Amino acid sequence: MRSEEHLLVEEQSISLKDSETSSKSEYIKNTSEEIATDKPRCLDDDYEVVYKRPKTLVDVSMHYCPGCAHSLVHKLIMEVVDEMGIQETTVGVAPVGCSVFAYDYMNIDMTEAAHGRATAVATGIKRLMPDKYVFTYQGDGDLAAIGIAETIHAINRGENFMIVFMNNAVYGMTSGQMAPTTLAGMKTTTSPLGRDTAFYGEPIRVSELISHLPGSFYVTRQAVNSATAVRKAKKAISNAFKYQKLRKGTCFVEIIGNCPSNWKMTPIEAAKFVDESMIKTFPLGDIKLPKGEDLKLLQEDK
Amino acid sequence: MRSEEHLLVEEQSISLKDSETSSKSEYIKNTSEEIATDKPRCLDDDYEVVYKRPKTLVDVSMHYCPGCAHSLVHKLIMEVVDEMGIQETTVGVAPVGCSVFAYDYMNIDMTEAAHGRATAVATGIKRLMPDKYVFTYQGDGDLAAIGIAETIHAINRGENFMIVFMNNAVYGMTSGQMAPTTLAGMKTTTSPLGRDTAFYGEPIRVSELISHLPGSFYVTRQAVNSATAVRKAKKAISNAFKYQKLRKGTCFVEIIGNCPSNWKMTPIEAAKFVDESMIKTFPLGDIKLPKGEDLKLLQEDK
Amino acid sequence: MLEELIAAGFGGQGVLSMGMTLAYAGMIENKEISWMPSYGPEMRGGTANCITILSDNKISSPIITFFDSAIILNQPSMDKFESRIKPGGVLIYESTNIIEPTKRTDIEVFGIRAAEEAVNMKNSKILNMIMLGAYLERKPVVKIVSIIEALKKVLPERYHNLLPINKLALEKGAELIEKEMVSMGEAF
Amino acid sequence: MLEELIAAGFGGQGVLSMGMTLAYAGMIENKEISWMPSYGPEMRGGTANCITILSDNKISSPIITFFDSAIILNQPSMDKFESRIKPGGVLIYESTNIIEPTKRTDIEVFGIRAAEEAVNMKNSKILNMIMLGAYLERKPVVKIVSIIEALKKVLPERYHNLLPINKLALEKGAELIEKEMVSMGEAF
Amino acid sequence: MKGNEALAEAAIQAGCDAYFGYPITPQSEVLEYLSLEMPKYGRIVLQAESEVASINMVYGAAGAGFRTMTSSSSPGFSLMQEGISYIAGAELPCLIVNVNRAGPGLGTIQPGQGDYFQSTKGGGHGDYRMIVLAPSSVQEMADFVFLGFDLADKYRNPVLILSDGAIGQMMEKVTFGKFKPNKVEKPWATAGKPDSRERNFITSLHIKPEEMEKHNFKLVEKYDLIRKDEVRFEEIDTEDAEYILVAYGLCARICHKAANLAREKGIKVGVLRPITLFPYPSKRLFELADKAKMMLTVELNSGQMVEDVMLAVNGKVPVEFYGRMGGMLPTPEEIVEKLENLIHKSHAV
Amino acid sequence: MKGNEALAEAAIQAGCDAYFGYPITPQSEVLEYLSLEMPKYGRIVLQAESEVASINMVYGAAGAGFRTMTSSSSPGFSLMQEGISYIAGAELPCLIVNVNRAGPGLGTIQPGQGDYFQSTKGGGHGDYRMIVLAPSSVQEMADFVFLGFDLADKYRNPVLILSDGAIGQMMEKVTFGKFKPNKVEKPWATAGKPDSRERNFITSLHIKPEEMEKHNFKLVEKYDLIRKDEVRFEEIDTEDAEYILVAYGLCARICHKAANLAREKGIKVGVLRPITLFPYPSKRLFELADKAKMMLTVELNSGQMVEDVMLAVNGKVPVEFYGRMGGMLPTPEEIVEKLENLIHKSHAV
Amino acid sequence: METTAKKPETPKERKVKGYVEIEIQKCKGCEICRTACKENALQLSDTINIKGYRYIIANNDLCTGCVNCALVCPDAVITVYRTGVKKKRVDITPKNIKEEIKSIITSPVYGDLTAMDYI
Amino acid sequence: METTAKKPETPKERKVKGYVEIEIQKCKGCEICRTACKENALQLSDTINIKGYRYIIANNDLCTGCVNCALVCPDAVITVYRTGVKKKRVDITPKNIKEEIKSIITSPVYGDLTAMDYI
Ligand SMILES: Cc1ncc(C[n+]2csc(CCOP(=O)(O)OP(=O)(O)O)c2C)c(N)n1
Ligand SMILES: Cc1ncc(C[n+]2csc(CCOP(=O)(O)OP(=O)(O)O)c2C)c(N)n1
Ligand code: SF4
Ligand code: SF4
Ligand code: SF4
Ligand code: SF4
Ligand code: SF4
Ligand code: SF4
Ligand SMILES: [Mg+2]
Ligand SMILES: [Mg+2]
Repeated sequence: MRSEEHLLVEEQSISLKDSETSSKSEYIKNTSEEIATDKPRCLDDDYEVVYKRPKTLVDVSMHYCPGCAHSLVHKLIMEVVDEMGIQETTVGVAPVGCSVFAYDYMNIDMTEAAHGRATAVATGIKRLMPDKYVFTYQGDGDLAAIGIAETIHAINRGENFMIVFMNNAVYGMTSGQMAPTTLAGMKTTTSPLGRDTAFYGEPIRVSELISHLPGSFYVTRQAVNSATAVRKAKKAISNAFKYQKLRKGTCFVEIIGNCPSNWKMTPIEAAKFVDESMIKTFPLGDIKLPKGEDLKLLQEDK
Repeated sequence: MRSEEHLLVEEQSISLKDSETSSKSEYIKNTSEEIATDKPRCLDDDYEVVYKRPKTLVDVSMHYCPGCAHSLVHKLIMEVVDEMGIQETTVGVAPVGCSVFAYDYMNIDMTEAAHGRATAVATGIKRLMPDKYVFTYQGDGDLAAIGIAETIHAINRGENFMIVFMNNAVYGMTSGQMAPTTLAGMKTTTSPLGRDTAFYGEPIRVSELISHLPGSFYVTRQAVNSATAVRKAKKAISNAFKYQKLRKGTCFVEIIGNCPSNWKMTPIEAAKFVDESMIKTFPLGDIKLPKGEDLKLLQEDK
Repeated sequence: MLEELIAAGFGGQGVLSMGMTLAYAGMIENKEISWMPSYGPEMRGGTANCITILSDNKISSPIITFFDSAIILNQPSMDKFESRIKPGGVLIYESTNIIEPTKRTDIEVFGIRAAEEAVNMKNSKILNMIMLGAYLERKPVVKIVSIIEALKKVLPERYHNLLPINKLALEKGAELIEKEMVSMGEAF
Repeated sequence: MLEELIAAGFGGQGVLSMGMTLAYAGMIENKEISWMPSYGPEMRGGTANCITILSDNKISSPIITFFDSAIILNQPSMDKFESRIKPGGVLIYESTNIIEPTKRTDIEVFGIRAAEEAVNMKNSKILNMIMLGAYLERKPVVKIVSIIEALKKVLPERYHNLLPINKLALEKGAELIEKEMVSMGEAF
Repeated sequence: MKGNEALAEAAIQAGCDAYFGYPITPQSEVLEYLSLEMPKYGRIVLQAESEVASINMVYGAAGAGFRTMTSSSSPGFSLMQEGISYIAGAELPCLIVNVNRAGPGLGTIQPGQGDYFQSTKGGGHGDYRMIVLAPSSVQEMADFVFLGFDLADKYRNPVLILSDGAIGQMMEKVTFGKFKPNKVEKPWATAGKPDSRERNFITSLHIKPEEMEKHNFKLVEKYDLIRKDEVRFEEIDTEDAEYILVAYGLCARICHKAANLAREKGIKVGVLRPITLFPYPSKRLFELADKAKMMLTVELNSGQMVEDVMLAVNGKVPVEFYGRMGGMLPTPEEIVEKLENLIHKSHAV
Repeated sequence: MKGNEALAEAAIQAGCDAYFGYPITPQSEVLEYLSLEMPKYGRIVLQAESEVASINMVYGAAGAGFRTMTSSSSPGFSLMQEGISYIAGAELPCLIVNVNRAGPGLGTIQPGQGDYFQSTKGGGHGDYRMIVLAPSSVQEMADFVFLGFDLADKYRNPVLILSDGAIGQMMEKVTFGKFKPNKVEKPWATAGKPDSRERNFITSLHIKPEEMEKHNFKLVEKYDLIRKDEVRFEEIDTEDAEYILVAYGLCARICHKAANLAREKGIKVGVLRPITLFPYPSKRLFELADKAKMMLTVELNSGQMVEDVMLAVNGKVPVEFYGRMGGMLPTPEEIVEKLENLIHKSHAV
Repeated sequence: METTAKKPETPKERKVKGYVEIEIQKCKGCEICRTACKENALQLSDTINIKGYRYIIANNDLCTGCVNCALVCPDAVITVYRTGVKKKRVDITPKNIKEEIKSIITSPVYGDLTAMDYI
Repeated sequence: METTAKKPETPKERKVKGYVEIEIQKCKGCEICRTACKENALQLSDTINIKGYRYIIANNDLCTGCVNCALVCPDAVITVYRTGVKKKRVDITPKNIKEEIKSIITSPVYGDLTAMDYI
């Protein structure tokens, strides 16, 4: 049972050597010298690779904490880029947040954006290159706090790009302050006694909110805390990429991401916390789906 | 049939003299010397005043264009302040927009806010003086374009103040550029061929959008283009003031306002345009009403 | 030649387009020109004014305090600008709208009943051209043909049918001020 | 007296609180102190370090390039800081974690098997106190009692039951380095 | 043509690919003009939700390699400061226009020059500079667009046109055709990574101090090069001038008239008009100070550029200041009077 | 106590009624500390949705008459520029803290002094000034909060504490109790209009140029008064100094050590540390220039305050500059070396 | 543009009589009140006020005191009185107000927005 | 904290055999893969890698090649192979990898977030 969703990458070697440095100017080569074998080292010839890291994910160790969802979602996006073969035509926008170095890991053209402004930056890019695949990748502080204006207006204009919204309910990078999505009662460094909704309001459900804007075309909320969840999340990202071709509006993929460090949990506890707490406030699933005729368009397009 | 909704103001003279200047430092006196009679000049004694300008509306000529809704809504707010007797405990926040001089007309303490920031400013005021009645007054450019982040977050926090949202579908003050609420196909100086929704998206329905935020308590959309509409609008403003006492969240009163000058219409045409076009996109009526138990609280409070 | 003119009146009386037409005409005659609208403190429905400068040489400041000439269309503008006309300067005002003209005696003053005349000519929009005609008769800084050329540029194509009536208005203005000039000549 | 110390290791090894405890102890002894964490380029799960300065006089810069002493808990930190110890300075490192210590001969070098010892003592958290104890034995810039006092401030009340084991750890460190010192003495 | 319209038309002719802006008096005509005209050329004009969004859209489009611009006026320009710092840090070429009005705060919409410091010394955080061009006529509003785009591309640096409400709103003769758009290759742009090259990325982040400092020094070198090669100014009657009026933009025109008036009175006055405010014509001022007895800086603020004049002259001759604010303009007569007073005073001393 | 925490604790003791802020390294501890502590005193601490919102919340609360503050670091400080210009224009007293990190753009979070111009000359639009206090120790981080609030109230003007990442993050001894909160009546506040007075309003808008200019001149007068009365600085070993190091904040501490090193080598070096960056101790520098042979300004930028030193000295003695950037700090040794080179060069000439 | 409202031939007798008073110097002639008046009691003047606007004049014979006009008047220039008893009433017309009416104007003040750009 | 997964007594015979390869120097020991593996084929090492983390080692006898572990691995360090035929298989353990394993560590790297503040 070979999963359709997982590309068999044939071109790149698997090695144990750790390319520690992620120097920005260093070109990650895909040249043939480097392509070794797809066979495992310690094993004979009848084995076939059924899963390996996407080749567009730069082969360096990522700076994220153990069990951080960012690295996983980076991987998923690159898997989709590889599967669709759109490395050349994809431009990403990296946020300020823990994923500020996303451009060190994704082997595509990328732009860093000021905190909260990724969708404005992406608007500038996509409007001038409507044929490129453009996406932003943003945290909940970035997208829902300081950047909510740009988020809402980009979506209201129906900008034809994908927004990957990594909702981990805290400000990861700055060490765990309250985010607009922090759960009621959840403790953070700036809500030391737990988020008091009488004072700070309820956590914002961004996906639901922006699904009311006519400019949003596809809105879904996923998690990445189990294999099943990961499969669905990848499918969502894949859909969102494909829908860009239709030019029908913004595709919004919210991902409930684990932040073990700032939740003060082990990665495993964090994964459980997603199921037990996060999805109570942020239920998973599709929130807005393209209408039938729009999908037909896509099929015709193919 | 004496309308309950219209206060009979007894204290202030009606005169034909035009207090032209609205110098900011000039104190509008309510001293008894100035209080003459409530009888009309040309008329005998059996007549009683049934409607006169609210005394808290400063007796100067307002700078607005003929038929502008701003002046009318200013009047309504001041009528409610007078009726509730809360001149001393009300603090207003004026926007940047045509109503930038609102503080010249409302005889209460007021703060001018930077373009789009009225709700942040009001947050600063209300959080420190939770017992005062606080309101912002904002145009659609102010509240829905540059200020949408502050709007959404203030409402999401459930700030206990009133937002009067004057939606005239254009940037009035800067001479008629497109606003986020400009109707599809409507011509403005920056949408000279009419708003192209494929390019700029649909007009934002702010009231509907923010009604999805749990922090909003009372959300209603009114117009002021007829006597009936005016009565309802005033009632809405009055409700919104009263609900502040409950500390249950933000009260949001959207008013579809006429901007004859930038709609390039006569005031009468503009009033018709509200009925014929504006309310198609922005249907009038209550969008979110306080729940029964909350209202009961208010009655107990009385 | 250097002519610094202020034109002022209610919004809607066409002072801005009057000044602009004059500036265009100057440009057609290869003069240096500058036209500066008051975009400022005037209130909605309040007054509007513009400064038009025509010169044979490079113009230094487009905003000036004292004027060679003034075309004034309403009372508030009269009150504001009368003192800022240079001694020996020319003031032309719309005399149906203005009932308290200047008391200055060191300038030439002409009252033109342009509004009345515009009603007579059945087009309220040409009030400004009547005033401009009057001004140009007293101060022929550009030729009338240049004004007509300029109007072609200022007016959108679809209004070009109005060129003749504008020409008539210019002539009417010239005629009205001529009468005034005669009577002033007597008064002096 | 002026002592400029760098402490560095993996996040989680407690280098920051080690430095902070030392600084507090200095404060208790009425010294001028400064403690400066690296809040910077270290990555998530990467290394952490802090500079602690104790002095009898006013401290000028809290950030310095060269150190009197270094307490190093992992290999990357060793690689980064070994060259920045002043000649004649003291380097104390955790020798179960670090397999390539410095090759410098112009400084005193001590390897302490603190991780192993912490395991023996059944509390991995006290690794840092073992190291601190070793350091203070070689460089008694503050008294152990001051450290204990400082720990009372640094540790939340609910952890005060851990004070005895911390004290033991400090003593263990002192003991371990003494052995090392003896052996070094022989080597010199 | 109004100054703002001339600028907008020039943008089209200079091959501007995209304009992002937000209305604000006295520069809304730029957005309005382009809203009508840009689509005719298949170019992008987009009214953003705010100035913060505009400048970040510019960041995106400029990073993708396109000729991009925005314009605003003082309060809106303030909102762009973070974005500008990012653009400068990431070395993106683009054109920014500030039609200065009088502040601080909401202020008034009349012309002002109170944004001089903000524009020339970096109103945003960190060490960076924009090339700042100060037009003093409608013709220059147009010309500097061509120049600005070219300089931006040449140095991979944001260029600012610092105009004011009067120049933006006034109408003057303007001719086009002198300049041609001069587009260059941008191999660094994030326009999609072909197999043939490494990926590009645009960033101003250098988390390691060593790298960040290297980047900072690289920028400093660039700015020094600009200081060497791109100084522009205009001199009027300075050969024999005993007194130099220093002024830019609208003020320079008024000073020109004042200088003429003064010469009529027998005072030898010349005008130095900096065209580039960064780089500043300090060297020339230093030279002029050899012959001049005094410099008088005239500005629409409480004294900002005068500091650059003093820095240039470095004590050689007295540097005096005359300023009007709040949208008020000095008259030529006023300036001459001020100058006469100063001369009188200096004799008295 | 960390510098940031000392500052936060001082805010509580100085009677700060409200704090509005947004997280950013290296100053998030201020918000975090206050989030825990302020509610205990019934005061308001609110994490805003952005720096733009924070500064405007400050505007509202300060306008209502309350002791209000915010803090941020460079990029966030840039976003506040419009709001600060409004606050200055409306003459509202409040305390703003910028824990400077190295830029431009996202830069790095290491200490920097690249926001000097932005802080002292007005990073926002229009003519305005903040009083700028530059602490160089954790103790001063605390003390200047008291001072800052008092100065703000005294002049109805925003006060800025310009610190840097190192001072914010480091721990040092700090004692409280020296200062008492010193609150004043604010009859101008918009706290509700009693019958007994006219209505108050807070605005920076003066649509008529004449009024606006009057307001501008009023501000200028205030700033002149501040220049006269509020200059603060520290002098170390300047009596006999032939060479003066000029530096503020963290740099001043390093210079202190450098001066000691230099004296050990027999070079007579003193340090002038400006405590107020606006108003600047220009007069004192001018005096010192009488005796000194050279001034060397040391900054964590590419040369900003050095301009103020040059302006102060006005050519009397050479003013030199040494700067590190990107979060890199100069060592005392480096500074002495630079100084020796300069002395050598000046002898050679 | 309509400039005068057509008066009905004979005013009906009413139990409640109304009376409106208009601050004509502040009236901007927007005519919103005129359209709100079901009794056709209001009409636009032929002269302009000090601000350059034609203003509203009332035929109080027709007024019922319903306050609609006052409610909708943006500029709050209308005061309404009411009584049940018929008494002497005087219309506000150019004849019985004290202020000077300055002149006839033929172009009302719409359009020419150029002067309106600000902030 | 659980540090070792309990291995089932006797591995079942399977038609499809799996094999996983782990880049241990990049593994961060988060154990997400371990919980995702229904076969209990993965467990945490006792030694740490160059980054200071304990890492994952596999008992490939138990592996079915379901790819779940690789899917959920945030750091993309797992490669999965599969076959139907039983062949020689070698576990990845400290013994058969080339890199030096540096030392025993007893405190895994959670907590101490102080060093993590930035941007
Ligand atoms: C203008 C500005 N304000 C604040 C910051 C500091 N900052 C960096 S990332 C961040 C929030 C990160 O949270 P989030 O967006 O949720 O991303 P995460 O790290 O959780 O993935 C903040 C406040 C900044 N860089 N710029
Ligand atoms: C930062 C900033 N940007 C732009 C402006 C210019 N401006 C003033 S009011 C306004 C919009 C007014 O529209 P709206 O809010 O709808 O109010 P209206 O005049 O229509 O009532 C704009 C863009 C400004 N003052 N400040
Ligand atoms: S702090 Fe949270 S979001 Fe950031 S890298 Fe660590 S786990 Fe991921
Ligand atoms: S422009 Fe429109 S909103 Fe502004 S005053 Fe005129 S009518 Fe009112
Ligand atoms: S009160 Fe009623 S009847 Fe009388 S004028 Fe007004 S609208 Fe007409
Ligand atoms: S509604 Fe008011 S302002 Fe308008 S015409 Fe009637 S009275 Fe005049
Ligand atoms: S592939 Fe499946 S069975 Fe094999 S180790 Fe991974 S999760 Fe376990
Ligand atoms: S999920 Fe990946 S990083 Fe985490 S323990 Fe498993 S192999 Fe290591
Ligand atoms: Mg987050
Ligand atoms: Mg509007």
